[in-house]
Amino acid sequence: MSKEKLIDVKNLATYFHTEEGTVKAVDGVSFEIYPGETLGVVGESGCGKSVTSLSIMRLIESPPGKIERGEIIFNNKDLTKSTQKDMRKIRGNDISMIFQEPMTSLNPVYTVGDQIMEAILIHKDVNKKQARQEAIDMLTKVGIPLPEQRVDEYPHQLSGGMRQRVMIAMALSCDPQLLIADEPTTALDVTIQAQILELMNGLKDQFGMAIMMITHDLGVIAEVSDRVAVMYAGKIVEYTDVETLYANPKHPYTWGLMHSIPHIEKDVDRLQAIPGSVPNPLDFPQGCKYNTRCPFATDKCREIEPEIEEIEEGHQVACWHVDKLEEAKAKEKKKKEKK
Amino acid sequence: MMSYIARRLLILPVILFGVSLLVFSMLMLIGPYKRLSTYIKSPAELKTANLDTLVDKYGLNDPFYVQYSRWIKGVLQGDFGWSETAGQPVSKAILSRFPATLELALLALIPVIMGGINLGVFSAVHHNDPWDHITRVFSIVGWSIPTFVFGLVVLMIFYGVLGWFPPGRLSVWAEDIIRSGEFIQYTHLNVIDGLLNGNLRVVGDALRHLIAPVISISILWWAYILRITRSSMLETLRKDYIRTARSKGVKEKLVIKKHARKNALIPVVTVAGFMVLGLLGGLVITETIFGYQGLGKFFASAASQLDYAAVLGLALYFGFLLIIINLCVDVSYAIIDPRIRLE
Amino acid sequence: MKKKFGVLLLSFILVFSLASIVGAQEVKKEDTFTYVTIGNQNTLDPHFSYDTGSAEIIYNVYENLIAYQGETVTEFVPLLATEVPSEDNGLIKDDGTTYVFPIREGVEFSNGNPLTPEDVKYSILRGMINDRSGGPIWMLYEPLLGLGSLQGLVTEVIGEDVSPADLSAEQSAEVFAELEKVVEVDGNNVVFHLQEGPYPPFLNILAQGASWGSIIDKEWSIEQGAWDGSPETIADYYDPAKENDPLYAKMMGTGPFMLTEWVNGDHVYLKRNDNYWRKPANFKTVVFKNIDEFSTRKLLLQRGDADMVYVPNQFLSQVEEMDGVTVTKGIPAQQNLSGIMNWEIAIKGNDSVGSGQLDGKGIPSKFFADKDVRMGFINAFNFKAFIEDVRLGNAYQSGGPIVRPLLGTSPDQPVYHQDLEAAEEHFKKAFGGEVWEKGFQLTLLYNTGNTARQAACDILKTYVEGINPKFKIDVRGVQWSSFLDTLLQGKFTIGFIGWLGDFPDPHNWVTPYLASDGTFGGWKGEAYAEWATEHTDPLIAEGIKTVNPKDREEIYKELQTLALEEGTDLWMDQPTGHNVRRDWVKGWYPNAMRPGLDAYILDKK
Amino acid sequence: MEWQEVLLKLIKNKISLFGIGIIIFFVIISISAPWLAPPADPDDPYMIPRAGWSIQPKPPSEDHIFGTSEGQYDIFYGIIWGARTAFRVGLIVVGISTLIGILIGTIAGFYGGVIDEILMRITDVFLSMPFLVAAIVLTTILGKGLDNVMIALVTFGWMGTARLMRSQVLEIKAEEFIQAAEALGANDIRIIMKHVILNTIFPVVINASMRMGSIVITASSLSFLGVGAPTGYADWGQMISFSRNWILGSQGNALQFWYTVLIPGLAITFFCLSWNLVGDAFRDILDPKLQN
Repeated sequence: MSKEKLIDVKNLATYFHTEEGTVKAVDGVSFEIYPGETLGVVGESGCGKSVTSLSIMRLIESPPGKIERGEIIFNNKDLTKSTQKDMRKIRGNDISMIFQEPMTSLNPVYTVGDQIMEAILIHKDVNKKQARQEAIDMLTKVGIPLPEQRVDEYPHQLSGGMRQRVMIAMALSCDPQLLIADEPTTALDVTIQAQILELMNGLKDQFGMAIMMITHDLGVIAEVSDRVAVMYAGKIVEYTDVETLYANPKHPYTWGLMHSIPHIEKDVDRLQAIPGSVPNPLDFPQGCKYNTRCPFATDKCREIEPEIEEIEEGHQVACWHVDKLEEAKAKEKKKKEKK
Repeated sequence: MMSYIARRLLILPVILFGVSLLVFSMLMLIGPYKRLSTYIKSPAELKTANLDTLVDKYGLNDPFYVQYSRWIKGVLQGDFGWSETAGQPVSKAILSRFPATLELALLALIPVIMGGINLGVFSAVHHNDPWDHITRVFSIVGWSIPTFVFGLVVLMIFYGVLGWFPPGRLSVWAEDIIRSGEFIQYTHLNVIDGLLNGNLRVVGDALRHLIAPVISISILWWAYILRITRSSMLETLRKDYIRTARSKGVKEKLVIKKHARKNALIPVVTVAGFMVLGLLGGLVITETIFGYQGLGKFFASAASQLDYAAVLGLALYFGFLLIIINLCVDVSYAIIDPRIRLE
Repeated sequence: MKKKFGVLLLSFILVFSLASIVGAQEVKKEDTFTYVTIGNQNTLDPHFSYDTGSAEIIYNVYENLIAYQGETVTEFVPLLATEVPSEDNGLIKDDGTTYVFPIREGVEFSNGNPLTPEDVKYSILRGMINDRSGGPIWMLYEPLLGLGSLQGLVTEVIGEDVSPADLSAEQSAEVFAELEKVVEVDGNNVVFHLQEGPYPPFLNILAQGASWGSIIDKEWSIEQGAWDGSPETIADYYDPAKENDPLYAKMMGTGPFMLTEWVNGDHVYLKRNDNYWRKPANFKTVVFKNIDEFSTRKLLLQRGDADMVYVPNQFLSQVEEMDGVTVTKGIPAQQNLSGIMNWEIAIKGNDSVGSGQLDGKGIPSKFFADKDVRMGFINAFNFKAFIEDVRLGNAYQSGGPIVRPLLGTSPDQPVYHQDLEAAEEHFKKAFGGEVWEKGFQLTLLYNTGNTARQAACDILKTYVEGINPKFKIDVRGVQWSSFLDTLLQGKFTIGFIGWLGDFPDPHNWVTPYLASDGTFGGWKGEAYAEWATEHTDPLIAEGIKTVNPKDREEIYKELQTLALEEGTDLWMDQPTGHNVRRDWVKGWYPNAMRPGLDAYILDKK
Repeated sequence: MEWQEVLLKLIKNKISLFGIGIIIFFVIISISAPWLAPPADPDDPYMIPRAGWSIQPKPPSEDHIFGTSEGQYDIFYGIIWGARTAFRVGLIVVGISTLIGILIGTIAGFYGGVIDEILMRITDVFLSMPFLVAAIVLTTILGKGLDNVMIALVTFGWMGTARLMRSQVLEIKAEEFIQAAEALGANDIRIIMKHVILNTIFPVVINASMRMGSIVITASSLSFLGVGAPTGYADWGQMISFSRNWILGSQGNALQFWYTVLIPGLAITFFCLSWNLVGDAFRDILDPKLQN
């Protein structure tokens, strides 16, 4: 693709310095998003997805968190070097965000209208009345019935799905270039999930924005993403377009995840197929961080950490034993065929 | 909301009835002759006092319900009985002392609420700064010092050593001014009356007498409100909607003032009722230490002399105040929190 | 936010410092006298008042027929009378049963009403009709009618079971006829007829300082709703409840000051009576402040806000070295403290006597009826430590119930001394040796807040327990109500209690302590009553009927010696009084019978 | 969270460790009181021996290292035995009132309806009097004595726990497993014991530990006002009341009697501080909302 990159994250590292030690939540992550596309970021909880997104927004609580190194180039500007004042102009205006918990992400003591209007009043040169009208328009766009009435209601009067629609309305109210959606559907019922994803897909086209879709759910990724970054323990372990990933995963972790794709019909929201658990971020293993759970791990994996490299065009993987995975895939294929 | 207030107001007499019954039954634990001691000031009086006649005269030996209904009948007619300690009818004694206590309580509470909350917010926003550590130490130590210890130390330092803040309510010369006839007592709150009359000397004198008891009584509640606000604010600052607000590009100052503080205040308001309850108790000690003629001191002496009409009257009065204050707390709670208001 | 705090803090400091500066500019007024004391006033009605708090206000507003001269309590000067009756001037007649008081002319009450002999008669009769339960009016009944109260008179005239409150109009008139016999207006004189023979301290009973002898304005009093002067209405005015007493909060006297404001327990304001029949007082305003905290009073004195303050004995040392303050100590006061020994303790339901038997775990009812037990306790008590440490030396040791300088006492009178060997000997003899062998256990009570009584209990405990390890004494502080209750019910073992003199005569001291039906003696049970009927009652009766002071002195000496040698009670001490005032207060002199402040004699210039 | 884990965290936390240290210090003092300050009368060790009868306090000396207060009560003795008094009052009052609160709260919450309404109205009545005021009334009536103080504090000290317990029970009751247990026909007491109490005990325990300090303060306030412990009883509040008349010292030497108020004042402040520190840390550990 030769289009201009909308955002270019280079070697981003965000650490948390706590009393117990340093947590390397994000440790050298690079990716880019082009205008109008959707990048999926997938991984188990605690892998650094959310910290990556909050780093882009520069909303990491500091202390204890700190962006240690790397660049986030957005509109030719390195966001890691921006002042908070500059960031405030970008937040909600150029880059917006929606969060996992619609139930708690809205302020309970203000009406939804007030909260949508707040963003509009900050970023647009309009008066209160116009802002209110825009808020109502936004509510209509996100498919909330009776928007004139809803605009004066408080969050607790709305259902979870409605609240997420309000969040989306709020995020899109200033026509952002990038929308970061951090697990936007996780807390919702399965049927509502589908509706929200559909809405987001629709709005993406309507607003012509890019989306960074953060989720642990490969099913969601499959539905909305153009390209995918798979994260594990603060690093991207595989990075390619969505078709390639599904057809030909190269990293054992991705492969493990594939085996546990929850079908939308089945309400399985945790990835349990991979044995073992995510290592303690205070005490990452030496070498490849996946070595404690990887069926193909060798001594090399336990000693030296693999860097992410492009093994095919548009397909980056960080693994010493891509070949072993291929063997395993072949075996599996044979098994299936026998059946 | 209105129906909620109405319901609470309707239940008020029931609670007050319960309070009076409770206090009355406690007082009935004392034998009639012991209760008679209220009326006997010195052994000399025993020479001519016919104790049995006195017991009959005051009906001290009547059955519980007779004594209680006699009392309650009086109360319904506005007669709370005669206070031996005050040498006045109970209602008059209470009303005449109430402004003093109100003045003290207001001067203690307003800075506590304004200052304590701001300090708590400040401390939470500057989490883990040296300033935060200082306020944390202050809050936990302030909460641990008994009022009477602190009051005595304040008295020792500010009066004994420095001679600044004398005990009592007014100096004798200031009382002269107040009772001179040219000074109009609009509110009976000396500070306000002094201002209204344009007499700054009276204002100054009233303040001088108020400062030490105000400090002693409010240190505890500074610590308390600060602590509650701080932890509530810390909790609120971690809330998702704060992140949402920031992600919208709201200024940090506004995030704290508009989004965080209002939410953080909800638990603070709920404990404010508790604070008033504790404050009423603290008044008893503070007013006693500083010789401040208010309801607290009146109560302490009435209780120690078993002046049961006064004790009953004061208990009812405190109960009444408390319920009204709690009602106000609930209303302001609802004003802040739409989840309560719209229920 | 920091800036706002700074502003807030700064403004607070500003207000406070401003307050301190402005507040410090007080003015010391020469025409105002401020006396800061404790407690409150029970009433302002002179016939109801029986407490010093009330009496000192009444003292400055009302006047009596005569007053004490200077510091003495035995010499008089005329006040509303023009002459002090005596046998020499012929105004005491008929062997001391008739007293004639010529009434001063030209005296006005502060409302302008002239003082007449009728007012004097009304005052006496109103007091006798009022006769409130527990009040002081027995002091009028006893000399005038030989009775204790109006109830006594009604019983005599009408019959046993009639209360004065139930008298019909006719009965009332009948009783009133008897009452009227005692006081009569004769021209410009008022004549008292003592119905039951002479009563030597009668003049003391009427002298200034005795509020029941105050002269009130008949016309004004009737207007206020006090006794209407009719013979038929005794029932309506007998023993009023304090709060219904029309003169409870109102005053109208002939004295140098008038009442302006009374907030009970807080302050009384008096202003000068410019129409006073003598030279008007030096102060325009007299302020009585009631502040119970000593530290506050002390500071008011130190800063000169108070001209005179009440200082409890134990804190005298804190004001003695103060600059600009005069302390007068060692004023003989009409009060004492004694340990009343209960000769026959009510055992039933009494937790002060343990098992109630002489088994080492309690004491029997008549424990203190045994003279050896009493003498054991008395000899064990450390009188020296009590007077030196507890009283800080400001007390005389008692030699019996009568206080100095009254008849029957002398500075070198015999007193008790601690003698632990004697105590041991007495305990060994007590109950035929049983007390020593088995031991005992008892509880001493004191009313809390009274440190002297508590110290007395602790001293007794320390030394008695030291004599024999089988002797056990618990000391327990209880509220005044409970303390009084145990005294009244005869449940106390040794009760430490004091008597405050009503009038300076030994009769007022031997009666409560030694008479079989005395205020204190009456608590000590049948065992004591029997003894007292035989030994003390006749002497007491003789003492009050004897007019010759020499003969009286012998009788009271005998009573004093009897009480001391028999060890009827633990005779302890007579604390002396003291006065603390600023140096600028001039003209002050002590008088043991003055209830408190006499603002008329003072000056600040 | 398991008890062991909670304890471990309490010890790891510097602040609570400081608090625990002070508590242990006071425990040691209380236990070794008979050796630190041998009582004059072993039957009645709580009565402070008097070193004389004089009213004026005497400054620290060799015989009385903390000096003597008004009435020559040895301050050192009072502090040492007063620690026992503080523990006794605190533990007994908090223990009993918490039990009563649990009982009433559980009954009200579990049965609901009329029982709940009645119990809660009674609670309201008790809550309508300021704690200290109510305690003063009752101790005055019952008379001086530590037992009476404890009775009064228990009588007016259970309502907070009852309300807390009730709301906890209501919350738990709404949860499905209780309804399931009911459907299975488990009897009331077993349901209460097994599910409700086990699930609600932690907040109650936090509440109880936070109340230790304030109960001891209230008890000593009563003694300070002269309605609590008997005169001469080893009680910190009373020792401070002995200092009241000496607060202002003498002219030119305002701090002359500092030891009468500061020494017992520090003892009681440190005692309460320790419990508040531990209670605070305890709450931080057990309250998931405050976890980072």
